Amino acid sequence: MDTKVQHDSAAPMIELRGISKSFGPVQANKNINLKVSKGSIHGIVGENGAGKSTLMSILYGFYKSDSGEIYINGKQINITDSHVAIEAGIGMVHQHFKLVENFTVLENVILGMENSFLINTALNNARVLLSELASTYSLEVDPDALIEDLSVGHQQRVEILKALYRQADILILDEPTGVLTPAEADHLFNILRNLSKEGKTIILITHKLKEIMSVTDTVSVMRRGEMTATLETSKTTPQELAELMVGRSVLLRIEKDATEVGGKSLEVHNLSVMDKRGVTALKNVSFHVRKGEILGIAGVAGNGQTELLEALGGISPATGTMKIDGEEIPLHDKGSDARSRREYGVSHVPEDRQKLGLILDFFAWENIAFGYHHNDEFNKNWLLMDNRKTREIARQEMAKFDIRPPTPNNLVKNFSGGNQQKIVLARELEQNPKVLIVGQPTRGVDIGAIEFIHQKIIELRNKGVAILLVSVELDEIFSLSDRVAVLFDGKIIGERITEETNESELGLLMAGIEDGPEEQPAMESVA
Amino acid sequence: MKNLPKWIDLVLIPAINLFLAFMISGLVVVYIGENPFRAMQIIINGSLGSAYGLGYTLYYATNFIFTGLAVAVAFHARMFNIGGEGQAMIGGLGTALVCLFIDWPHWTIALPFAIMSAALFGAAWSAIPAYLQARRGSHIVITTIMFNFIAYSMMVYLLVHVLKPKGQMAPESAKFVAGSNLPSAHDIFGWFGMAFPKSPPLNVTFLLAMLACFLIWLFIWRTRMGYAIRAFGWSETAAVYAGISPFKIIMVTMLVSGGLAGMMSINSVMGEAERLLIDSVQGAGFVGIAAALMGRSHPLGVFLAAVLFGVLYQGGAELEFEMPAVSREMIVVIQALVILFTGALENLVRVPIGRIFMKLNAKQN
Amino acid sequence: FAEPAIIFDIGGKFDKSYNESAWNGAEKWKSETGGSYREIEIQSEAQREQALRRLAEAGSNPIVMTGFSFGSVLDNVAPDFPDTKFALIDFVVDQPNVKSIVFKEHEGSYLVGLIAGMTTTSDTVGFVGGMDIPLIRRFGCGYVQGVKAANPDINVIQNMTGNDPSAWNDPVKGGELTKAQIASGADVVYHAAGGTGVGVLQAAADGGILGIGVDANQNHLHPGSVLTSMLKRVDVAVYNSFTEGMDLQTGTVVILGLKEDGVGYAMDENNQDLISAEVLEMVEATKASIINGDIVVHDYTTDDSCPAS
Amino acid sequence: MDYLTIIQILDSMLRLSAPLIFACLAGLFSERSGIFDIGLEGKMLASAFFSAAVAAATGSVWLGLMAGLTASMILAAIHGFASITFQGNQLISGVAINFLASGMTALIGQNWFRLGGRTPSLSGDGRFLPIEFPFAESIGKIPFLGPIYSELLSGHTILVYVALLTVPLTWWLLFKTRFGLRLRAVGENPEAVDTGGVSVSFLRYRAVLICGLLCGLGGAYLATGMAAGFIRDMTAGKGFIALAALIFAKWRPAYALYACLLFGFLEAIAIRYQNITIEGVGTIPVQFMQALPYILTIVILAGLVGKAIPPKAGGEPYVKER
Ligand SMILES: Nc1ncnc2c1ncn2[C@@H]1O[C@H](COP(=O)(O)OP(=O)(O)OP(=O)(O)O)[C@@H](O)[C@H]1O
Ligand SMILES: Nc1ncnc2c1ncn2[C@@H]1O[C@H](COP(=O)(O)OP(=O)(O)OP(=O)(O)O)[C@@H](O)[C@H]1O
Ligand SMILES: [Mg+2]
Ligand SMILES: [Mg+2]
Repeated sequence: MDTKVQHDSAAPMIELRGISKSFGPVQANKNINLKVSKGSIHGIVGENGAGKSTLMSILYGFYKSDSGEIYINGKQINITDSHVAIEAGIGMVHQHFKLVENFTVLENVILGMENSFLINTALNNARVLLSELASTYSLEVDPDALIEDLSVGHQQRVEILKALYRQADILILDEPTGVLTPAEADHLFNILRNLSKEGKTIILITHKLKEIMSVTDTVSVMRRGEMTATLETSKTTPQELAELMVGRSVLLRIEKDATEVGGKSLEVHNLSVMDKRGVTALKNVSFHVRKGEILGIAGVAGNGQTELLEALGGISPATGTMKIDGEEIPLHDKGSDARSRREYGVSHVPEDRQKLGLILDFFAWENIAFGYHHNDEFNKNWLLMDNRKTREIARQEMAKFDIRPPTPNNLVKNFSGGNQQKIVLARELEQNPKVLIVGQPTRGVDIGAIEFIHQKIIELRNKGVAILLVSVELDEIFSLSDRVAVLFDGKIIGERITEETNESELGLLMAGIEDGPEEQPAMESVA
Repeated sequence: MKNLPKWIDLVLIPAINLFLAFMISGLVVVYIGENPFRAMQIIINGSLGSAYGLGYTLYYATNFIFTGLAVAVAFHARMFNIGGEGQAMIGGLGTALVCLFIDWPHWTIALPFAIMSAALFGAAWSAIPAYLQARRGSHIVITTIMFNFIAYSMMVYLLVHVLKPKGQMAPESAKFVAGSNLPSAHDIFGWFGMAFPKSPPLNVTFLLAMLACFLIWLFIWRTRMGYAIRAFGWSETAAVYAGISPFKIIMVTMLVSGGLAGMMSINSVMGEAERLLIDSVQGAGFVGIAAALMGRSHPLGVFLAAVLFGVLYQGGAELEFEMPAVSREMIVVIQALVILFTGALENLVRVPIGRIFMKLNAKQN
Repeated sequence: FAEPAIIFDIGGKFDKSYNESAWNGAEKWKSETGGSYREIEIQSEAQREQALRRLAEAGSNPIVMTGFSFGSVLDNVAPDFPDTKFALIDFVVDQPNVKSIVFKEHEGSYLVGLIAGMTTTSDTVGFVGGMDIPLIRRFGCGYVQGVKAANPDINVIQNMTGNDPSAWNDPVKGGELTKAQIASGADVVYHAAGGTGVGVLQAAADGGILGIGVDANQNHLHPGSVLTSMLKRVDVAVYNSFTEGMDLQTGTVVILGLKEDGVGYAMDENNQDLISAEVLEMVEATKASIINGDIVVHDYTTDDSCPAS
Repeated sequence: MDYLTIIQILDSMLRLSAPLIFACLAGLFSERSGIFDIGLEGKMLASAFFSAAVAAATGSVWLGLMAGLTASMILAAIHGFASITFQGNQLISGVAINFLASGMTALIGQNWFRLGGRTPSLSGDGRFLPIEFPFAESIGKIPFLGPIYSELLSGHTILVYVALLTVPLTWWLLFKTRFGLRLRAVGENPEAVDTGGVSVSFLRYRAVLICGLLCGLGGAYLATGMAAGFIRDMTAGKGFIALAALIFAKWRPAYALYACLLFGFLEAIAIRYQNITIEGVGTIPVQFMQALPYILTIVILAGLVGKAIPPKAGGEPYVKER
């Protein structure tokens, strides 16, 4: 590990000059200049599709820039591929992890850096190094675990370990906290601070301005492929950054008026679910959501949120009872699939838009009917679907949800993540559901879009829909939900009225520290 | 690269690829000591230049359309049905049973029943692989390969021991009843007072094949089931999220696929041979794979690819006839090169063409 | 003067079987007379009729074709070309301008069976067929009858290669079948399996037993290891048809058996040490009996059954 | 079934499995790297032809083997060219290679030897001969274990032993070496390899060429080890059976061995027991016995083997920029 004197500010550690890159007709980066000094933490913010990931991938040699120069430590380097970047001491933690899922942690760490023909030595060396790093930076992770068995937080640690194993002096992190819980994120930032103290230069891409403010030294803003500003973090504010990004002022926290809550719309009793490995992932969970109410489900990822959503959405079998407006709906028999759930008026915005919510290779208009393709509005007659009408509906909904570009005849995979999320929301919210279940609605989405999505969810609540919101973002839970329940180890460990609780209390619950039994009646009293 | 105008994508690039394939084939022709240009001319003229040649070309194409559609439909649900060969063979059995034992008064009555029977038998032959895939996750590629071999054995048994008239030498069924004989192109043109040569086996099934192309297009792109099949093909997890049952999709898709393959026998068994032969499919199931892949699983593409293969079959036969040095293996080589260049190596042409086009575009702007 | 023509069946002219034999006959005619002929190897069922008509329209005469599968097609086509003469090998078509030529493969097979039966020391012999179709059963049945005539206690192991078209081109499987027969005690193996038979004879030679060739004289393939070959003179039939040319006697059925020298067994320098004078004598005597009708070899295809097994 | 018969069936199983093992492991390398290959059949066929042709012409089976390997690897390179460099459809490319090999071998064969695409029969040094183990004769007399040594293990051509050795070698290469680690990674997630600074294309080319090499060994074994010469289309679907075995084996070397041995065993049984008469039922049709291996395969697949999950990145070309 190299521990040079920090802030040796003669030449910037990283300098980009006039970087441009286009993908076919899309110009992702336009003439970008950037300097980052050694040992600093530099933040980059920008809307979805602004070109942040592209720029970093160019720095890392994953993409080749069309023009421009890169200087590392004052020396111009022609980064033709990632190999050159690694040699130059650059490490990158990608937005979408580049890990081999059925490999162990060790195998992933040494991949590409095995040093000899047989991998045994490398595995042993890596094992030693990993335990050293674990103690130096508290980056613990089981070296023999398979990636697919690790939580995303741990997977991310593996990515960081990979970079450190390669002795990176420069560490690029692309939206590292998008999938982390607040505690995990804090942990990560501590690690980053330690690394920067040791002289490592860090570039951090994030949508969360709070993180920028708390951890970075300097920050750049990207907009539509251009670098619009580079500022010292201490001399700017979240508001200013948000405006620079979006080009208008943004509400960082949604206004929400109290609404009249109605009767119980969604009731769940003793819901239990086995996960794919046959482990009980949800144990006798009971709760209800009233009309015009948002119940937030908080918790550290992996405590049963996914199973809860999939059970309610009719994707996976479950036991227990589920009632909509007092009518019991079947949970387990064959008819109780996702299709019948929709027919009962349950709309479901899934956690993972790419794996569940969308067919990436379908056009936007086809996705607008997805799951509702049996509905009359999308069909001409008993046999044929009505594509023209579906396209028209899609056009309207896309306009209403400000989806860019607003063209239904566009493959969904060509939309940015934020806009993909809006397509899912447009589809599910426009079905006039009785009950809406939402998982991580703003994961990886820029602040402009977050504002919009939050507004839409509140609007639906105000219309009297019962909403179940699952999110690992406490901010989101606090700004949207009326009540919040915390899932821990497959059980609801406590419920609070949002206005009567705070982050630290929820934080304790999320860590599994249970509250006294007297809380339960307090909740009933809201009714 | 993806924003090339349609005509470049659909016409120019395939044309150049085809040209390249023929160029290389030409070298092989030169290798065996013949004139490649004359060979080319014989292939084109022999297959498309006369009603006679066209009659054969389209007859072969009809076979490949059915087997190609069969593979294509399965592809949409991301399943690779290698079993077209066996399904078509068993479909032939279905056709034969209908045409052997019922004294049909007229082909118009026999045909619908034969179609149903052929499709039913073909579908039945794909049902077990489909079920095993849907319920047990047994890989459809293995099971359909195995079912091809089982079909061969079953056909030999049935023809030799059951369907063959006693004392007959050839392991084939008796001739079908006269009432089941389908009108050939010669007959059909005759009804309208037009002339068409008598020998080409092209028959009314070709119209059926075109209809099948249209119906499959409608099925895949216009019905809910087709929508569900495509969704499932792109992403099984998303399909489940949307309430689409994988079991239902796998079963329906494979039954349709097997049914289509089975219907090939309407053309070859009922339309041409008018009896069940021991190998009535003759590799059409495998050519169907190539046709589906080259046609990008789109019925129109499958149709065009099937006609292309028809051209190669018929043109190849003419070539063999006109050029004694050319053997039938030569035709197989040409087919291989056509598949390679138009199917697998298309980027060889697409990338440079795309670049040229982009440059031209940039200049214009 | 019209060119003669020949159409080969789907197996192709190099099938190591009757198509190849036919081709040899045509080539012999070509080299002897200096004449030329046209040929087509069909690749699909639909091409049977196409090839026939193409040749007839082009004025080829006579047109010879090999294989029973041409029967029904020729029945349709022949009336359309009354001036063309056709010769069909292996099947009978009743048309005035068709000469049908069929062989009594069972008689030839009987003789090689007899030789096998008299040669075996293990009292076990084998037969490898290509596919379980009547034609091949006819070979097998004649062979078994011959073996049993030598000694009714001899055990005949009969195997078929497979059911898909590769059954005729699978020397590996042919070899493996032969090895299994050897392991079961067979010391003479007769094949009627086209290209697969190459593997049969090879495995027999490698295994130190004797093989019996078919159709053409295959004794030279492994001198000293091929006991004899059952000759089916398709080559002669083709040669004669080409030679007769326009004088081809049509409207007739020619049945070529031992008597007509249409079938037989091969003796040459490669196998003369394998067959003793005593055996030869017996075989010749039997041949005479068959020719004069004292011995009737049962033809499997007449009733789809075999009296001996 | 007596003991010796069992030994003989197992002996036959080994011979019949060897080409499958080669082809199956060939497919394993290719598919583990993310390149699907249904052209195993074609590559084997090409190698079978060229090995036999060159062995016939030179009288040296080793030269023949070299030629066979070269031919098979050239086809593999074409497959790589189409599916790696030009990001073409791997299935189409595989189909084309099967057609190409089938046509070309017969065409060239006819042109060279005028034997209808057949090569002359090989003899002497022109073919691989069985290797008798030392003292096979005398050890064979030891009861029980003797026949295993003398009948089952001894008396195969060298390529059978090579095939058996290739299995642990493949395992070692795949799981113990840098190359194997990267190879497995590139089939699962090529981006992980790419961002690790390793060339995806080069890695895949190597995998595809190894695939060609092994197919070449399989083909050469068919023509110069099992048979003694080439006959057109003599691979008779073995490439497809190997593909089935590969899926059966879930892309793992040891399982691949078991799957191929199983297929070989079933075929050996079917060859041995074609004519079975069951008391009261009569003779079972030979066609049923011939279909039995395929039926049993399906039964075993459905009954014992769970879902086979192919390498994740398999079949898709690696495209960085859409
Ligand atoms: N591999 C690619 N091929 C084609 N276009 C791409 C590719 N990667 C990115 N793009 C396009 O380039 C533009 C910039 O994308 P990029 O991923 O850099 O944005 P980003 O700022 O990282 O957005 P986000 O915040 O959503 O991660 C987008 O329009 C995107 O669609
Ligand atoms: N509400 C439902 N929940 C689950 N499965 C259903 C439901 N409705 C229908 N199905 C299943 O779907 C089958 C019919 O599905 P299909 O894909 O044809 O769509 P459909 O909308 O029912 O068609 P149509 O409405 O035109 O009859 C039925 O036989 C039934 O098994
Ligand atoms: Mg990004
Ligand atoms: Mg319906």
